Amino acid sequence: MNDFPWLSWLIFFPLISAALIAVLPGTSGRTVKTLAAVCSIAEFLFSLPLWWRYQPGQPGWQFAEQHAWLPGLGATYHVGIDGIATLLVLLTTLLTPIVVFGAFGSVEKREREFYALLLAMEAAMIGTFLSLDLLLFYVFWEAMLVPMYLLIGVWGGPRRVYAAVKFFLYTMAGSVLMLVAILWLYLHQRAVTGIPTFALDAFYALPLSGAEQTWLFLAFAFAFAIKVPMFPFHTWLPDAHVEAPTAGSVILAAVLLKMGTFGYVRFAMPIFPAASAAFTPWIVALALIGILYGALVAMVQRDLKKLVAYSSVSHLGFCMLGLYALNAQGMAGGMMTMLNHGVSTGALFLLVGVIYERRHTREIAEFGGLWKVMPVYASIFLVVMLSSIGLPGTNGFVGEFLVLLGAFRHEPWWAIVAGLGVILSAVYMLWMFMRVFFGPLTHAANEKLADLTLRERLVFAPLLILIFWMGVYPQPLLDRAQPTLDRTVALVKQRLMMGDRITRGDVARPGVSVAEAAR
Amino acid sequence: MMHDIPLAWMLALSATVFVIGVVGVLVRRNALVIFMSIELMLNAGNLAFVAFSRALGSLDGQVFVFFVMTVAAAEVAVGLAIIVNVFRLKETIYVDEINLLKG
Amino acid sequence: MLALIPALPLAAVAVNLILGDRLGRRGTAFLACGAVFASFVLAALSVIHLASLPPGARTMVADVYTWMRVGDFKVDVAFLLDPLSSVMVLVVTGVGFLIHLYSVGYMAHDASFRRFFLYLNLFMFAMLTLVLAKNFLVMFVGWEGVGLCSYLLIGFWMDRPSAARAGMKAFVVNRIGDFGFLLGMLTLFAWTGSLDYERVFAAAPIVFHPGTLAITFATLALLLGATGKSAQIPLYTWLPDAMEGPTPVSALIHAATMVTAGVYMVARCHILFTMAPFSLETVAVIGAATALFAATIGVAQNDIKRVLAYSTVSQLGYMFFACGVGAFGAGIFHLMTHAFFKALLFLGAGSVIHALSGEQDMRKMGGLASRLPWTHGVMLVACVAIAGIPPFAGFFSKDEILSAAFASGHYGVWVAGLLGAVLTAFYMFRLYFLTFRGSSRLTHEAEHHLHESPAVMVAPLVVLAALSVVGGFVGLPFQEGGRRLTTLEGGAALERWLAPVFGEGGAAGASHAVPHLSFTTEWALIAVSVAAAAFGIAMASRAYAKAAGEPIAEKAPRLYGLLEHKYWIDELYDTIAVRPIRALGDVLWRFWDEKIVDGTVNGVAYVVEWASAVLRVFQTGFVGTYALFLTLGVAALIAHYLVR
Amino acid sequence: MTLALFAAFAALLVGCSLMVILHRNPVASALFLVLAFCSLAGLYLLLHAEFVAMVQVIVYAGAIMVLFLFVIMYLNLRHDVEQGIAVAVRRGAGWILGILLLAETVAFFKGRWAEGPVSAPDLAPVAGNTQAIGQVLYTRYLFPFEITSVLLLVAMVGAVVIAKGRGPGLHPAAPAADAAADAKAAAPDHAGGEA
Repeated sequence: MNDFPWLSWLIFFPLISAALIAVLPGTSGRTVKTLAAVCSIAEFLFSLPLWWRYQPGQPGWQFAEQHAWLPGLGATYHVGIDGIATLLVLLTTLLTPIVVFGAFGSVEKREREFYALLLAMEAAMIGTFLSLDLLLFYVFWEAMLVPMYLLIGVWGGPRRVYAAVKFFLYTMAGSVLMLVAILWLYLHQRAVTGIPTFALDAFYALPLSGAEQTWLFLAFAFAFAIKVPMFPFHTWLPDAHVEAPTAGSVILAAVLLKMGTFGYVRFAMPIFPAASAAFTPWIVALALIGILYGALVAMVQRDLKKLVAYSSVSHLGFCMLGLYALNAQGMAGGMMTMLNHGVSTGALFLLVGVIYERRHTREIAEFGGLWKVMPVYASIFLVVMLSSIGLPGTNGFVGEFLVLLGAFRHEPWWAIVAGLGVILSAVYMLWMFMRVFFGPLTHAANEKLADLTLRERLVFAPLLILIFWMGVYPQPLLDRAQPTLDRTVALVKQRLMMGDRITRGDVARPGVSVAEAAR
Repeated sequence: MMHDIPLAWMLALSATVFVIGVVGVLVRRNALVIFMSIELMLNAGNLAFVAFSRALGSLDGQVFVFFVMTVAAAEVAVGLAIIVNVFRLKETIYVDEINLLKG
Repeated sequence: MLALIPALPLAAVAVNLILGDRLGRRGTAFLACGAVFASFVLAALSVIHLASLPPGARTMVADVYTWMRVGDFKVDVAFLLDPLSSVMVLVVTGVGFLIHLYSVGYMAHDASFRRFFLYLNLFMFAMLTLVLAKNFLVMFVGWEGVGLCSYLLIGFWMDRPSAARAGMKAFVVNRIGDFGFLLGMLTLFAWTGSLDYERVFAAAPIVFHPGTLAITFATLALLLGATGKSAQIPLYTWLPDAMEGPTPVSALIHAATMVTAGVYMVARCHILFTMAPFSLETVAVIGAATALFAATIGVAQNDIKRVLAYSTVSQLGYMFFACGVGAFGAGIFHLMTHAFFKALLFLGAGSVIHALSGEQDMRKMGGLASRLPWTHGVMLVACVAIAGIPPFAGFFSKDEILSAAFASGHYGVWVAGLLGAVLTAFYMFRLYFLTFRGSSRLTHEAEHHLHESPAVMVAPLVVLAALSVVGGFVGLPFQEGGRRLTTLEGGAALERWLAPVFGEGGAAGASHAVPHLSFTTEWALIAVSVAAAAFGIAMASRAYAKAAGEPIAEKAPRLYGLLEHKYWIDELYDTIAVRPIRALGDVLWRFWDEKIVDGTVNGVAYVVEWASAVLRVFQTGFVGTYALFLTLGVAALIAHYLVR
Repeated sequence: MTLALFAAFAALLVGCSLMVILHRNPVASALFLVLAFCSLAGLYLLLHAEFVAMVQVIVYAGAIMVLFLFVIMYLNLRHDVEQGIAVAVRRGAGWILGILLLAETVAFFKGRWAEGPVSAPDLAPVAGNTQAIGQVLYTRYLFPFEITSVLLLVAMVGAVVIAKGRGPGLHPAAPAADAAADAKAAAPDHAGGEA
């Protein structure tokens, strides 16, 4: 498969199948569903070889493809993959079939467009992860918004239009600023080196003065901060989640939010290392506030989805803290948190979707004592909840611990504040779990709730396996992401010669270097 | 003819007529008179064209005047048709009483 | 082979899950108890093998695989058996097995029988992982695992809201402790570059200067974790509420095994604690304070299980201040003996409750001695043991702790311990008299159903009773040849067994060995502690043997009220912590999210709307005005060119 | 001599233009406009643009003004009525703007006044102005010529459609009442004038 344009195939296959579904003559729901399922699973199988054919050690982009796109501007269709992108693409291709299966029960009206949009969004997301040309990245970045906007706007809940518009405007406001920055970079690049190109590597190498870096970094950081979402720019997330259909909010939580953090690692940090390091205190401060704020507000939510949405704010605060701890453990932790959040919060939204389908309400007060009525559902909910609060042995813990470790080595009090988040997350999750599952059956409507059907159990099976596999044996994931992360950290540090302040372990003590002594 | 009229004078005249046309458009309420003022403005333009064509010795100016005339004719035809129709609809052709296109 | 010990219960959990209800009650019972018994046998074998090794090299290690490796951070899933963890593993599997056996009888007619044993086995797995861990991270896995299982088991009877709330409270308080443990781990890693016990303890003296902020912070953080798990002063409130769970759970988790994890951790990190004198002092003070404080509350409780809960908190206090004064060995010894008689007390109380079909209030008991002979017998043995009457186990371990406290000059702690001992004896025998002696205050239908517990429940009780009696002798100073009990020198057998770990006379550890007392003071101390116990028993019998009422309530109603309401600590925590946090969350959500952030966003939208409304005014529809503006524009344009 | 003629024609042109916009009666305005066009034709003659002059007279004075007069008569308009504050304000604004524009043009010319080239030497009188224009028109400007013919066609069709009242929406009457609409349109009397 050496000359087969594999990555392009990964991007455009879902697009083709989306078009196929949209245009399909037969109108029966069944054919649309089966086709959507087959296409999404096929996409997952196509992406599987990424796992073992990607050599972590090798520098540079792998499976790179480059074709002329807008020669005038110097923008090329340039796609390639590195450690992080592999994992995130696999996360996307894994979750889409799960979401498609999950949506079989819940979506009644206009299924054809629903599945077409879902697959189109998958294509856009994979495109964003793979593109190495800034303009191409921007195109996919915007392309991603439209299907999500429609998913929320058409199949959403009562206030869906408001939520969809808010979602769109929020992200658009950020990305427009980013476009300005991209163009400025492009022009600066052309002025400095004379070759008009949008290639990422060119921008990596582009020398930028402090002031330039600061402003450009702010533009990029602002766009990605909205996407993450980081503390002050997060209010679109609860609305978008509450109003989005189950499938929409799973994909939104699991993958779309990772665009922000991915953006930081792929673009903001390597291209503007000086500014990244200079803004680290600010970003970490926002991340810490995000962790505590998300947890505190999640505690008082009455709506299940809003609670999980605010928990995402908290989790991604952890992720950002990890990324900006600027050391190997922190970055690896940030990376793992991204994947864990995708798996466990995605599963949480699916779970909330299950009871929403049965009871058509998300108010926690409406439920009580569900364990007796739906034992299987309750135990799955328990496992996913534990992974979300980071119980050792599940995937949540690995990410959380590495982030705390990285943060502690950079600045001890960061880890202490972030650690409070660990307690608060347990509080709001358990309090919710207690009100929903424990206690007597308060509402009559809850008595006859059916437990999970076989289909629904199949949907959750892969996620549960992932939760335990990533928790017990995360090494293969860490090995794949490590080289790319190290390169980014080195880039940021090397430009600034800024070592970790708390590395007594590495720093030679008087006389004896402890790391050696401890080895 | 002995020597011709200097270009500048012609342009000055054309400008004056043009301004009178503008004032006519702004001041008068009657749609028809406004129409006539527009005709005045057009002819001021023509005058300038001919003056320059004479000054620069190329006939393009005059040809252009010819085209302006056709446009003016077409415009008047359609304009008057509209005015007639508006009159039928609103019984008035006073400009400040017709605001069908209110925003 | 070592890794098999925790793996067996895990396998049982897996089988239980997979087979599900097809397993049936008998199948579940055999599977669960069998797995625990197997790991007990395995543990015993490996301990025997360990004993055969020369004293200096008594460690068995089992590396399973590398869990995480990022940059210079590497941690493997690995297990370690050394004298200290051998004691723990034997206690955990031994007592655990007995309690499993007992539970088969106790939970016989419970609806979700299978789920109970599922959780119990999961708990055993987590506890064994905690005990056998070779590095802090694997211990942390066990640490939170037992926290989770205690949450599940406390809230086992789901339809009781109080049980659910108690479960949540337990998990959250444990989580606060885990937060401390986490911070301790992070500091240790940041300074020593590893989380493996062996490396950390080797590097510690080099990296940390004794008494500096770094080591004090690390040890205090670990201490916070320990207080969370072992229910000491600041974070003890969850244990009394944990009595909501079934009694075997209270016995296993909240008496014998989980709560001792904190003591084990402190003992394991004795090198770190001895390097931070301030922390060690804190351990002693917290231990003594808890011992005394909990004992006072225990005196005024009417629920039989709550009395035992406060008794556990108090006894844990003893273990803590044993470590605090440097006598880690004595602490572990008391931990072992406590496991025996406290488990026995809980299971005995369980069989009483079982007999009275669910009645837990001592005021509705009395005169059961004759009706429940076996239970009465074992309970008497347990009460005497815990009170510290020789030759029972309690006497030896508690006496060693008190003498160590006295010897190391912690007189204040010694006095507190002594007072605690008096109170312990008092409330234990109050419990004994109220339950077994005096007139029967049973309700009619309780009277009707009264029956002795089945054999499967009584057998473990008898075994535990035997252990409570025999357990103490382990501490006796046997010389090699087992000569008569003449002098207390030469150290108890357990001391010598634990020596290689705690470094008394063993490795050149920095821990200051507890000075040996002279012969006479030793005996004097023994006499004093026995007298204290006897005094406590006398007071209790005078107060409760005959009279049915509550003498303390009559004499000091206000004091009694205070004690009965547990000094209003729960309400205090509620007001200073729980409610403000929830209010903060509300304020943040209502005010910040809805008003400020959404406000600004909607504000921007409103401004745009207002601006467009203003502009609409100019669209009058009159051609004239448009023409006017048009010419105005032209004029401005010309003016611009004129000026330029 | 030509200067005198030019001055005469210019004065006539400006006077008539002013009268067009000042006179209350639209018919008078129309007639003054005709006079203005004729003076313009004179000016064209002075500029040796005979063909354009003739066309000016024929097309403008002859065709367009006739159309104007026809419509004025058709709508039977009387004197314009110009009162009311709004009207006065607008008139005032109009005059001020006019004077402002005039001032600007004067200022514009003042700075840059130059006689400019008097006139190019006479072209060799190849053969009359008309022939020259014809030659240029049908060679270089053939394409625009064709387009203007299309434009005229469109204008005619447009005018017919609008005037007949078939225009969409403009005519409120439903098709059924078409006959009535035509009847009403045919006899508008003098409603407009008196209002």
